[in-house]
Amino acid sequence: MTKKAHPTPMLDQLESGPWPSFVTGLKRLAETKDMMVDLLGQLEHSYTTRMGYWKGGTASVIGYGGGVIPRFSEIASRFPASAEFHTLRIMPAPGMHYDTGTLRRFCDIWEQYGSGLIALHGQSGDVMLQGCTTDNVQPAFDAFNEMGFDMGGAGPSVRTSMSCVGHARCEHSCYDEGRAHRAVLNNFTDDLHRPALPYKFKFKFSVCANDCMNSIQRSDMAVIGTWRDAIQVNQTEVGNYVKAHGRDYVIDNVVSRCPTHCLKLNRDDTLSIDNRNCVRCMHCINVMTKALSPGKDRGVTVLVGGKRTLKIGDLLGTVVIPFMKLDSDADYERLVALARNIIDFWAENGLEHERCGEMIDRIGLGNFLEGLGLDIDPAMLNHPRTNPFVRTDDWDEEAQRWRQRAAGAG
Amino acid sequence: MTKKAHPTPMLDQLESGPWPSFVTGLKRLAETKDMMVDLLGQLEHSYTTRMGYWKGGTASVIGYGGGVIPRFSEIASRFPASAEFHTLRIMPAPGMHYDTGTLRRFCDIWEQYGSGLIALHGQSGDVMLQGCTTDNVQPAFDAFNEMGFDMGGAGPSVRTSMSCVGHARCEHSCYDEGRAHRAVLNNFTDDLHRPALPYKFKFKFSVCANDCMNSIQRSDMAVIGTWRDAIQVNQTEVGNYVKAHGRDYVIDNVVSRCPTHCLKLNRDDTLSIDNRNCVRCMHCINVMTKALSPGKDRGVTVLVGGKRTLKIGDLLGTVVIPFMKLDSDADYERLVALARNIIDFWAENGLEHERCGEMIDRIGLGNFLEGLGLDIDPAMLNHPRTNPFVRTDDWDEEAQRWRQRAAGAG
Amino acid sequence: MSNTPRMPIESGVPDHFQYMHPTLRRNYGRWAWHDRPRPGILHHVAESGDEVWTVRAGTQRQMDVHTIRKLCDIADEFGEGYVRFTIRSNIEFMVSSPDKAERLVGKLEAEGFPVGGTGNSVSMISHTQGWLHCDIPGTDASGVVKALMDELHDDYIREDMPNRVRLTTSCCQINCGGQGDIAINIQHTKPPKINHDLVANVCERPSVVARCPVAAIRPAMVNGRPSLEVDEKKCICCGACFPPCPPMQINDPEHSKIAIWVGGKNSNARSKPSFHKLVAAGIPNNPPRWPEAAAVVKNILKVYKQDARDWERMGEWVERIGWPRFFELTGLPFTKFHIDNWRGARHSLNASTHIRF
Amino acid sequence: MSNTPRMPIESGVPDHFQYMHPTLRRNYGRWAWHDRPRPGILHHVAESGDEVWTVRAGTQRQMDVHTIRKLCDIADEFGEGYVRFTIRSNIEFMVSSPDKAERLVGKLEAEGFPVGGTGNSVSMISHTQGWLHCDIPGTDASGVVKALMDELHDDYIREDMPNRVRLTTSCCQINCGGQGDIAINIQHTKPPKINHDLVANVCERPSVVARCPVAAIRPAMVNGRPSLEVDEKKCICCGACFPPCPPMQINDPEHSKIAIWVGGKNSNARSKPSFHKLVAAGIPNNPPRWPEAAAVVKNILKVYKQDARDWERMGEWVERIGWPRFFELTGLPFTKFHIDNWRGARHSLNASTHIRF
Ligand code: SRM
Ligand code: SRM
Ligand code: SRM
Ligand code: SRM
Ligand code: SF4
Ligand code: SF4
Ligand code: SF4
Ligand code: SF4
Ligand code: SF4
Ligand code: SF4
Ligand code: SF4
Ligand code: SF4
Repeated sequence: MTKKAHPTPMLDQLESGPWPSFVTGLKRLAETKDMMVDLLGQLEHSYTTRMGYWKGGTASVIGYGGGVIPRFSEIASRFPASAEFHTLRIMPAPGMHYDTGTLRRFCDIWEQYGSGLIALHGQSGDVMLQGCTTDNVQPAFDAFNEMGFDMGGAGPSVRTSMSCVGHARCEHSCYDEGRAHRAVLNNFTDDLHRPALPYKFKFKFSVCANDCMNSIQRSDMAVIGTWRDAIQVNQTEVGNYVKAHGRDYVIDNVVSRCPTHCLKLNRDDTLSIDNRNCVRCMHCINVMTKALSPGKDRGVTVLVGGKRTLKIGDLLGTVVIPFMKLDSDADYERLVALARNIIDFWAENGLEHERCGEMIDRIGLGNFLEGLGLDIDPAMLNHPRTNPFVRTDDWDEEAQRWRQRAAGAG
Repeated sequence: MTKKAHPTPMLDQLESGPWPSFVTGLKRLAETKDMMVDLLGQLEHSYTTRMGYWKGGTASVIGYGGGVIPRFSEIASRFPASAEFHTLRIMPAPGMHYDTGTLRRFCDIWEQYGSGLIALHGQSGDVMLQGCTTDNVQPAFDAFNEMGFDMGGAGPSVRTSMSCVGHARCEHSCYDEGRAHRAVLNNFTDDLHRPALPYKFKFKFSVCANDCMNSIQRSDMAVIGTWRDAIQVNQTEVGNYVKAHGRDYVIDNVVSRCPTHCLKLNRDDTLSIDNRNCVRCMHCINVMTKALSPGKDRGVTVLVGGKRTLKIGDLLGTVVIPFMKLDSDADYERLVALARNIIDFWAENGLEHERCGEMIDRIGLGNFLEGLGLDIDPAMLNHPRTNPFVRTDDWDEEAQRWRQRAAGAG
Repeated sequence: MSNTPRMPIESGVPDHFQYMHPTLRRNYGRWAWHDRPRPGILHHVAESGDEVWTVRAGTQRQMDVHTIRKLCDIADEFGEGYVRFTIRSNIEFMVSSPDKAERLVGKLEAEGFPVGGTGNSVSMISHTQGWLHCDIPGTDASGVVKALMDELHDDYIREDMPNRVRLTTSCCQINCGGQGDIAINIQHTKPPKINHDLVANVCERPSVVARCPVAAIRPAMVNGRPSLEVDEKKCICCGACFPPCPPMQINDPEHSKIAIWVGGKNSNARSKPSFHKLVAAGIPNNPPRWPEAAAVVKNILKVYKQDARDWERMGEWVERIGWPRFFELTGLPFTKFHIDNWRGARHSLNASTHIRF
Repeated sequence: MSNTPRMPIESGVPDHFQYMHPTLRRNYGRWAWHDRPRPGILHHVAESGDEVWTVRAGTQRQMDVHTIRKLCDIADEFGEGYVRFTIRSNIEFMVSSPDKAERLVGKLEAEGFPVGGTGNSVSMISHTQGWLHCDIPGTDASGVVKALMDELHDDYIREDMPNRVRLTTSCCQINCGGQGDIAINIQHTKPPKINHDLVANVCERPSVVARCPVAAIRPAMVNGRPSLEVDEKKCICCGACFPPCPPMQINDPEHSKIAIWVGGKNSNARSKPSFHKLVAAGIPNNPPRWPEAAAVVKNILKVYKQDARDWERMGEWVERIGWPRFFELTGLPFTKFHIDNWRGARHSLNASTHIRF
């Protein structure tokens, strides 16, 4: 038996229509929770006045600095039961896999301590437990923590990460997302739980260049699967595909759409690939899933610096490691070391509230790479500089370095 | 009988080899001119010390402020005869056409008053009469002026212009370069001869998109020929071309090279063109000169803001008029008015030593167009903005303006 | 009950195998190929020959426990007790046979969960917080998403777009929703109204000043108390000053409008990733159903569907036909606001004679 | 002899018809097509059926009157008394018959004027002033051009490049020579050495300060007199401060080096115009024949000729094979200096996984 519902004529209009209605869900919760009665009241008020009424504050759990998003109502006098409406961020497993038992347990805990409203998932990949009083934050967290789940990131810290379904269910996958995701993130739990960086830092793991995790755009460090050798071709399946769809379809949709024109459909319905010019874009493999697959010599490309709009404009990550293997323990340690190295450099050189990408834009990629001791590579560029505004007096030393590397490689 | 030649062991090495030698030319002049004896001496000294030894100063003709590039030697004590070595810039006719009589007259005058060294032509398109004493600048100019030639530009002024061979000898030409060049330049003789602008301003006239005058890169206002209707196709000649070169050659070199993929070589060896998507790049016409030509409804695209490197980096001109006709007297007046309008706006809003393109980069193309009262057009962009950093509170008025124009056009 | 506080077990990201469908676990890293028997169903085949059918369904993302339990009931009764969620808050049920998958589809639809979001569909919109929870929103997120997905339901359950379409929303210019084929974002149109009485107490003035992209903010004394001043000529109404200083009221029921962006792309397939571009702004922020924004989105989708070729993403299609044609076909007005004037704007200008007539 | 000074006749640009070959005048604006019977000869046919053959020959540009007169003699005796010059200082003789053209070719070659520069040749290098006349040059122009054209003579008289190749030189970073398929430009490598005794007399200090792209110059008192100071950490050695203030000695016999740039394109054919990109620097400024610079240029041309396809301009070829391959094929070292760090540098970075291995 809860307090009387506020009239919500506007929200009510969002109960109709074919898409599942969050309003209906909120109302169902309101049947047993005063907090949700007033939450609905405040939300309706926002709809009418077209203004938000939450403000920040502080709420956290013992031992951690972040992970809770505190919300206090600016109109608590009118909606006292939802005066506090904090969110806990909990990190799911890589790929967001669940058995129903786990989800049911989430529900039970959150019904006990919170509003009963759960977002699956936030844009950074957290389970978002939305709507908690300050007092219940600790017990709620403890219960999830006992289940084997840990707090996600918030504030100027390493953030919760995301990895695609990858190895678990995708034939395009070029490395083990679960292992990479956990190896990296679980080496940064301290930086994740105790915000002390210039700003947020996000990792994302897409296991091929389709980048289902939007990692280039939305993460400070994107780890993307790729391969070095030739695309694997099953010519029989190519033939079947051509039979099924016709040569014209294959030419218009596969051959002609290759960005570097390295595909040729031969007269005998086999496919030739100029792998030297293939830029591993995935398109042909995407279209002919049975006939083509990534090569056998797989690994990752690492890009750094993606973020959204404020304050210098949107940034995409750019290549800092064209290719590295990700098989052996040593490989995974190298990946973690790289991440550590990048975060340390940024922590030292980044200004307050300056993302890693903004710092790179300010100091230049060259200096960033030099600072990290990473080898430069023309694959990191669309093209070399078009302006002479650079001081080149130690050209010869730099040229020598390249020649030595080239010799070493050769 | 002239003074004894200085030893020029370094320059002497530039007399051998298949390319015509300027050194041999200089020496020939030195046989009769002390000025050139010492000029060779100073030049040899530059070659040995790898330094230049000219400084600026003042030299001009009565009635004009610019057009002469004054040069005084910093080492006149050692090379007194070339202590003054000024250059006069004289504007040739559009397309740089000459009868031999005119060139011979140039030689006679310059032999009389100057060093006898003439550069045909400077990178801005001037006849450069190089090597003149301060005293002889006036009589030399007077003689050229009497011939019907006028002084070129120098300093912060409208500069000498260039137009391609165009109508005179090129089947690609889409407007009358001679008329446009003279209509515009001869309306700015005052701004050309009496430097009073923030910086230099250059016009260039390329009569098709091949831009043989480098106008996009090297001029503040580029006038480039184009067409609005369909490419003219002579299918018989297409057939002949295909017969001569083979279908594969045509597909690889014409069809596949169309930037917007609007060409199709039909089974019957005729060519279909999707003119709606043709971006008038000229390539197919360049390859099949007999079979294809620009459409009949010709005119010009105008781009503004090209310049070289200092101080913000190289700039290319960008589109401010996607298309305008250039046939009637009124059309030519419109072109002149546009030029006047642009120069006036820049003269008012440009900073000292700021080129028009640098100003546009500083204030934004939108403000520039608004200041000129020019209609905006999506053809002026590669793509709309990717950032939200703009104040849009009068969106509705702007949208209305567009709708009215669209309605008007329709 | 002891009084020593419980310290967290800093376990980090949990092992995913423990929650993973057995077939997925068994064939981890050994999948051979996939196809889509029908919209909403993915069929993956492993090198071992094992097969798995995945049924994808839409959710409201902000779910009440009852909805989640209902999904669990469905998973237990019609599925095999294992699910996963996608980056777009769709739920995926993994099962071992096509008919199980079919039955799942029936049940999900019966329970009001649309099945689709696969292949060349319009998938669920990436969704942010808005009025429900955020402290700085210009609009709602859940409501915008619900209203739009109602309109786009048919495009979600079908696969008849030229390529996948990925929509995003953002309730402020911070853009938590990210880049999308179509993005529906708040665009403020007036400088912040400053509540001078509060600035002194709640704002660290230097850091607020530092947030402004155009250095339009300067410290000032206002009726005797330290406050801030905004140069309204410079201000680009981005709202960056608001999070660190709530008295810089950027949100406005009237002047916080909606802008629509087109052509964002994250994948590296064919073309490189690209940012979305502004196509429409000044759209009223009109709860509960934002009909004006929905109309613009549906119109763009209609034109894309008609004019684009197979596999062309929204931005790739516009690249091919050119932006002038985009504005022509959609009938959207082109304004001076579309012309970039931010740093590096010159890269967005047409420095060529390549023009379609 | 009167004493009233003669005022100029402000006649502006003269009418071109008076100097134009009659066939060109007659068919002005009515040309139908052209072909190239052989390198160095263009054959244009008018709608009227009139034909004209054009023979193109190289000159040193900086010509003594004797050379010009010789060319006039040739034009009168073997041609038809009309010539024109191209933007690249080649001279063109127009004649009315193919055999006249052939005889002209013979005579020109006999007199030491190479015939060519047409079609897919390496044409004459666009040429600036240098030590011969400019007040700020880091090197010579005429000498560099002569030395290079001697080396490239065969590529000038043949048409066996994939497409035309247009070279430019610039004797300082101002770049009067402009963009080119290959550009050979001075690149200073040390900040200016300031002659403090002179600054006060010859320089307007504020305008010098204003010229610096990186605000590295500040006014200062040096041994009691007003002068300027350069922050050598900031200075990018561009030389912009030198023209307005000659005491800012940027030129240095040792440290003014030569840089080579590739991929500039002005035409709109196929691809849009593009800027040239830095490929090599630190090359000694080595008169009289600049062998090190010539070697780099010839090597690039060799690789381009071998690897590019018909109609691919230098930059278009590199776009197709990718920059990593360019450095691999030419063997040129890739350094941190190739990575742009100027405004908008991010546009030059690879924000994708598109990589060739
Ligand atoms: C909850 C969430 C939206 C959602 O409903 O899914 C969210 C909500 C907020 N974001 Fe976000 N962001 C969320 C994912 C993102 C993403 C997407 C991503 O991570 O892939 C981005 C774009 C990527 C990026 O990091 O740039 C994102 C870019 C931002 C930014 C801009 C950061 C920047 O460098 O430009 C801010 C502002 C800031 O941090 O100062 C921000 C700030 C915020 C704040 C904390 C607003 C604030 O400053 O007070 C929001 C709290 C809302 C609330 O009350 O819970 N949020 N935010 C997402 C996190 C849920 C989760 O943990 O899973
Ligand atoms: C003579 C010439 C080179 C040549 O040998 O052909 C030349 C020579 C000079 N140029 Fe130039 N420029 C010449 C064409 C160009 C071009 C090419 C063009 O016009 O198409 C450009 C690039 C296009 C442009 O305008 O940006 C050019 C861009 C410059 C600049 C850079 C302007 C800028 O905005 O970045 C300067 C520096 C300045 O003006 O402050 C400059 C300055 C100079 C000065 C006046 C050096 C100085 O500041 O004292 C040089 C005088 C040399 C001399 O002693 O005669 N010159 N200059 C060309 C003019 C000859 C003629 O009148 O026909
Ligand atoms: C489940 C999910 C990954 C996850 O762990 O969550 C996923 C799964 C698959 N993606 Fe994805 N993608 C998923 C989000 C994305 C995203 C991110 C996003 O939606 O914001 C992208 C980037 C979109 C963009 O560029 O903005 C993405 C770009 C792709 C592409 C490239 C499409 C293209 O041509 O640009 C492919 C290739 C294809 O579809 O052929 C792909 C292909 C696939 C395949 C076919 C991979 C496979 O073989 O299993 C999976 C089924 C796709 C389908 O729906 O038909 N996936 N995929 C995500 C489902 C989102 C959803 O519920 O709608
Ligand atoms: C004479 C001249 C114009 C003038 O009035 O001076 C000229 C004349 C012609 N040009 Fe040009 N171009 C001339 C400089 C240029 C330039 C500017 C330059 O050299 O710096 C360009 C831009 C180069 C660049 O992009 O950097 C230029 C880009 C073209 C193109 C486009 C080539 C391409 O594919 O990018 C064509 C089309 C073609 O060749 O098929 C062209 C075509 C032509 C044609 C065939 C036009 C015609 O039908 O008559 C003329 C003979 C070309 C030939 O040499 O075979 N012309 N042409 C110039 C001769 C320069 C020289 O002596 O070498
Ligand atoms: S990113 Fe690649 S590997 Fe990961 S799910 Fe998408 S397609 Fe599969
Ligand atoms: S992966 Fe992309 S680049 Fe490579 S061959 Fe296939 S389509 Fe071409
Ligand atoms: S620009 Fe065009 S019209 Fe002018 S000469 Fe070159 S090809 Fe001919
Ligand atoms: S002119 Fe250029 S764009 Fe137009 S059809 Fe020919 S090749 Fe294509
Ligand atoms: S987009 Fe803005 S308003 Fe919406 S959740 Fe993110 S920060 Fe809050
Ligand atoms: S809204 Fe943006 S631009 Fe305006 S004052 Fe605030 S931060 Fe500066
Ligand atoms: S490039 Fe520099 S040095 Fe050479 S002529 Fe031009 S201004 Fe003088
Ligand atoms: S050389 Fe260039 S960067 Fe250095 S001080 Fe002079 S103007 Fe500034």
